[in-house]
Amino acid sequence: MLQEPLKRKTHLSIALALVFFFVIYPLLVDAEASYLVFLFYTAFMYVTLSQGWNIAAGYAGQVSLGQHAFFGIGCYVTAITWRAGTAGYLDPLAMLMSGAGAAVVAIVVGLPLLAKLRGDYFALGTLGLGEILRVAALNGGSFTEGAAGISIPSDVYQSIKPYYFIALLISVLTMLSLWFIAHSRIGLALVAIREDETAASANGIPILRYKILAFTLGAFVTGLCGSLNAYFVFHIDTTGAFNLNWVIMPILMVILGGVGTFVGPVLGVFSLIAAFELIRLLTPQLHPIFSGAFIILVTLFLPDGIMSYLTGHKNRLLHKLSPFKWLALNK
Amino acid sequence: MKNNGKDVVLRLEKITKSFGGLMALNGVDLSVEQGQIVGLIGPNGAGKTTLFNVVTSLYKPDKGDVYLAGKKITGKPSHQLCHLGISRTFQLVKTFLSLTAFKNVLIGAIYGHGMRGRQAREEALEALRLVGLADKKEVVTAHMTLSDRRLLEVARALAAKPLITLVDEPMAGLNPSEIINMLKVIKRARNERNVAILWVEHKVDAIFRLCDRVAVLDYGRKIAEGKPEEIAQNKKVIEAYLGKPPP
Amino acid sequence: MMKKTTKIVFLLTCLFFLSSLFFTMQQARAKDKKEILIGTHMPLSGLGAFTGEEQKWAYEQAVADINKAGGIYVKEYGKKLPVRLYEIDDESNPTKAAAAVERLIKRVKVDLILSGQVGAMGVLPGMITAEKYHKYYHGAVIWVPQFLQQHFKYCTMYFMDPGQGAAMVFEVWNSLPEKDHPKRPALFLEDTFDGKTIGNVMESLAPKFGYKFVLRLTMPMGAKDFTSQILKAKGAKVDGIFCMSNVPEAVTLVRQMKENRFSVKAFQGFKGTWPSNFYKSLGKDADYILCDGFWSIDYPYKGAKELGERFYKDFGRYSTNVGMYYAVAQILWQAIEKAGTLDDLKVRQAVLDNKFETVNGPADYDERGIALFPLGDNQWLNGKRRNIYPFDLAKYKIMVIPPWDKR
Amino acid sequence: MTTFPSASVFFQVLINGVLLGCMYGVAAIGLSLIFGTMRIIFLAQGAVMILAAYCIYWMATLSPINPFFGFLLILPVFLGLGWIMYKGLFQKVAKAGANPSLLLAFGLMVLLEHVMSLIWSPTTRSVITSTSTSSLTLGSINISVTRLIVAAVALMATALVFLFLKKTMLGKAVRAASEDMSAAALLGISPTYVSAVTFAIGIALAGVAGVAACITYPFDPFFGFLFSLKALIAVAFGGLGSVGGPLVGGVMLGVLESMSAYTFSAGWADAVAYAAFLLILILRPEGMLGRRSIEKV
Repeated sequence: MLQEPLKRKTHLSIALALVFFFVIYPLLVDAEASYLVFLFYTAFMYVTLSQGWNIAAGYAGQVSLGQHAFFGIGCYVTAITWRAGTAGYLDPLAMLMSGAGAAVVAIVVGLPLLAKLRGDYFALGTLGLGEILRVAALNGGSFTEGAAGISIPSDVYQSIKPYYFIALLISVLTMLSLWFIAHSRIGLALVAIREDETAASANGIPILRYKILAFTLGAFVTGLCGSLNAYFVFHIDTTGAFNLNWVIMPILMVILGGVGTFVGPVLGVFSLIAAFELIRLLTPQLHPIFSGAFIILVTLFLPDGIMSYLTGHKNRLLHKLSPFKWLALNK
Repeated sequence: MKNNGKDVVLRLEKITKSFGGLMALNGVDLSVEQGQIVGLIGPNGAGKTTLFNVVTSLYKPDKGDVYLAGKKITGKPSHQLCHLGISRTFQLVKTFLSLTAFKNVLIGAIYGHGMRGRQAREEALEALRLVGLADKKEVVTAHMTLSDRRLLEVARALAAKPLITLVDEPMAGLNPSEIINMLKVIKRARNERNVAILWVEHKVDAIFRLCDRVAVLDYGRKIAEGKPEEIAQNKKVIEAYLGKPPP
Repeated sequence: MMKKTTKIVFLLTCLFFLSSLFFTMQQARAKDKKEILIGTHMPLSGLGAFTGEEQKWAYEQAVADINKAGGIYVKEYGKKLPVRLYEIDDESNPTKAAAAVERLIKRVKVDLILSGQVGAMGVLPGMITAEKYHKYYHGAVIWVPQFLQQHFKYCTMYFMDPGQGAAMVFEVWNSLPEKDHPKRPALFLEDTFDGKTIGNVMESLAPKFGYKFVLRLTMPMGAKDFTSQILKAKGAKVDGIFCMSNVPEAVTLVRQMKENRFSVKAFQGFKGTWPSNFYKSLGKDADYILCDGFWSIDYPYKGAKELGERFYKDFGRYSTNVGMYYAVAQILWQAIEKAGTLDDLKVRQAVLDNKFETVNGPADYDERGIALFPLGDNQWLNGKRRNIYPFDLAKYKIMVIPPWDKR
Repeated sequence: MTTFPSASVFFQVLINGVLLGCMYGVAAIGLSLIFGTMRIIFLAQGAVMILAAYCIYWMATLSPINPFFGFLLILPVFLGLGWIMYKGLFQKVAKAGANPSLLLAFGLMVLLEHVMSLIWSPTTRSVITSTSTSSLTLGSINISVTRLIVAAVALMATALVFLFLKKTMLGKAVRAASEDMSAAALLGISPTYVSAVTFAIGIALAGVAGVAACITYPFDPFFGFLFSLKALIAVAFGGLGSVGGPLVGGVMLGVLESMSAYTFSAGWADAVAYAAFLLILILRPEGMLGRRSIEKV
């Protein structure tokens, strides 16, 4: 108890130092030619995606397998408004609209799903959502340009720096809002819902409202990432936008780092990216095999994630209670 | 609504609830006054917990209504009931395992009653003190004993500043000294807070020692209601518990 | 509790991972050029993997062949430089294809990039990334409209001519005896850009050759059952099929046609019917089916026959593809020599300005950076693809498909 | 919208849907069993299926053994494989909870897919059997023999799992454990033994599904994942944890897909299936055959 303010201070200064490093790094090197700058940009994106999943799944216990739906919506909203000329290049308004679009879908779909489904059924339901949207975009006629996808000429591209800083900004803002939520009454309610929905409800927590809040917030930041991705790749089609990659990778990173923790997912993102890069470097041809083996080894020796390894306390109960607890308790 | 000069806090009218073909509750009437401890006893499967779940809207009754302070509240969502003044504990303890004792109770204060900031924290501490857990407030619930968790649930329920608290077998799994402590806590809660308590219990002697009134359920029906000493003499009750005496 | 030493070991490992990233960055481009580093990304796993395998082989042959000849003479360095190929698997994923090109340019620091595969799944994201960093991307396998949309200044493309391809189908059908012309043909198209593009061209060209498609049916990628489509076609008395799909879908379609006793006079497949695994999967049931070919071992161009035989030696089967990939590399080698430098824009200009001889015939790029080559047509019989088009080069003539019960 | 021109076309589409659904069902049974014990979506199921498919492919190309024999051969081999997988990998991780097991399954999937792609190359393969394209004709309706065999296998697998769970001692232990692991432990059943057995059976059933898939469809190393995604939907359709659920769910999914492909458009068939799935989930969250669980408090 007494240590806490001190601890908080060191944590804060570490965080500030890291952010400072990331801010100046592209200014110190030749950003356009630096592979590391691109890698960091990717990492920031995954930090946001991971925390977007973590807030609903890790904190509130609502495991979504439909994050790629929100990512795809973000991509398409940006691409469509951009093509129509209502939004420009790297337009903050279009990015907000993309996030909002994802959030609206999260609310509309989340209301019935979160009210009715729990645990695995909710996870499967969200998986279905992603697939429905993918097929819809594929058959969307001239609105989504179907399988052809929407192409925007890439000659507006100037530098990777704006992407880098926007991704950094989004991830920092996501982290900040997550921190404030986790340390506020909302965070308390989310954890209570994860631990025991019945007890949470009996203690006056409007569980549906908070579940939707967490789910929607996660969808919003995921949509933002989708939007930035659309600006980065200049061509949006169903394979790229609604790729299952956008849901599997963040989940892996969060589990690797530590589900329901604040710093864990960040560690997960950086160590997974670093490990995959290293494996690619050492064995360019066989890297998927080694990447698979790496994941297996990590789970065998670090089953509770990096965070619990570092902090030293393995909270087994937390794991038992996290995402899939519902059926285990109610069969 | 007055009853013998005291306010009636909770009133159940002809509550009926069945699962499939099984009649779990059959036209149960019951009322609890302010500051009163009412015991609810009955053999296994008599419908005690079902009655609790109907009151807290986990189940919707087939027939009948629930009134809180004279206002009809049947079927309102659980969390609204908590705001209106009904809090509860659970037979299978439901604390938030990864949170500390203090935060568990804080949830009761914040979400159960709508307090904020310092007020909520003070109320949580006060509730913890009342049940005697003040020195364990920073302990993560997962590491607590069953007895402490049961006390914690009571504290959480009280932190919501309810008109009535429903306690569901708070003594199950406790040893004799822990039971004595729990009895003290319940008594203290009533005395200090003037809160009404509806109490389901298996341990009949505990109920008889503390309750102002006792109601007995058997096969979903209320077979008796009255002062503890009357109930102890009631033939029907003895039959329900011990079976019919041989003729 | 955690042992302190293991914790330290763990932290050190993390540190090692991170620091290794920094170290790998420091590969500056040597002033003294010893080799030409060509990067490429290919779908070696995932959906497009079956095409990546042949592409990889063809590129590696092209590199080995030019190095056997001592490399490419680059005037700027005043000597012949050997070529080294750096390959990355893009896993048939557009995002990974873009990341692969980032890696090629920024970490491997390649001089030039050879094309990836499968249009929007690999080539387009690759080209866009190359364009961002002003790196020349010598492309193939992408449709013209997709290529043009992006106003590329650092990319070129080499692919089949869809108009000629569509015309070929009708010309082949018309070479059948009058009574055997498909009167009520139908389109079976996968729900990709490939399917859509070629379907549109087919429909718009059909009247010119006296055809009209009575049905246009969708075959979703990865679908397991096409009975519904077959029943619809059967109901519409369809007697000729044009099918654009991948191998598994094409195989399933033919199997289910037989199961449902649905016979047609002509079955022209694109993309899904040429791989030898199409025949292996169906056996005799694949007989008489037509398949397109980007290339043929029978082409009279220099090196074509030798390349095809080399492929047969390595894989025990014939390819209708490798010549096209080999040609892509051949064009780049010649262009580098003509440009006399490895400068991106100058090499591209050399590609645009010159005419090239390849195993796939002559290649001539227009001012937009596009070169198209004609498609060939083959008919399966007894496990062999018999070349039936172009008519002037073909040794065989198309045969009508006998109904299932008469085979 | 296309309407059915005749009753026979309607029945033809219906029967095809049922047969396609049996294929999903066969893949779903193993998935559902593994889910019952480990509470995870076993992502590697598809890869395991394809591993079995390659084994059969090898057997059929290198030896004169009839591929249908594969059903008998694969069962013991994959039972052993599943046992080893559980003992070597999952037993340790399962203790740590569902999340790491999910991660492990994903790692296994990536590893298997790429090892297979290395050994057998990523080109499409298929197994030709004596019944590959033969069909029975009933009036004007054609029924694929291979798919009929698959349907029979699906029924048999479901029946066997049912008999195992209801009639054998071990099966009863499995059921007890899947209802409540800790209660089962109190009854003297070793939870790890039960889990290992169930997992091994699940893998064996994935192997059987692989054989069924490879005699019906051409496949490649990456074919399994999308297939198991459909199987997953089938499991949820039928109700997690019920024995007949996967088959019923699979058949429903298959019929829905082929009906919508005929009447609506093949391009939308997947979306229609998923939308119906969402709707059913919302209306009947426990699936078609699942029991509505009453929450204990």
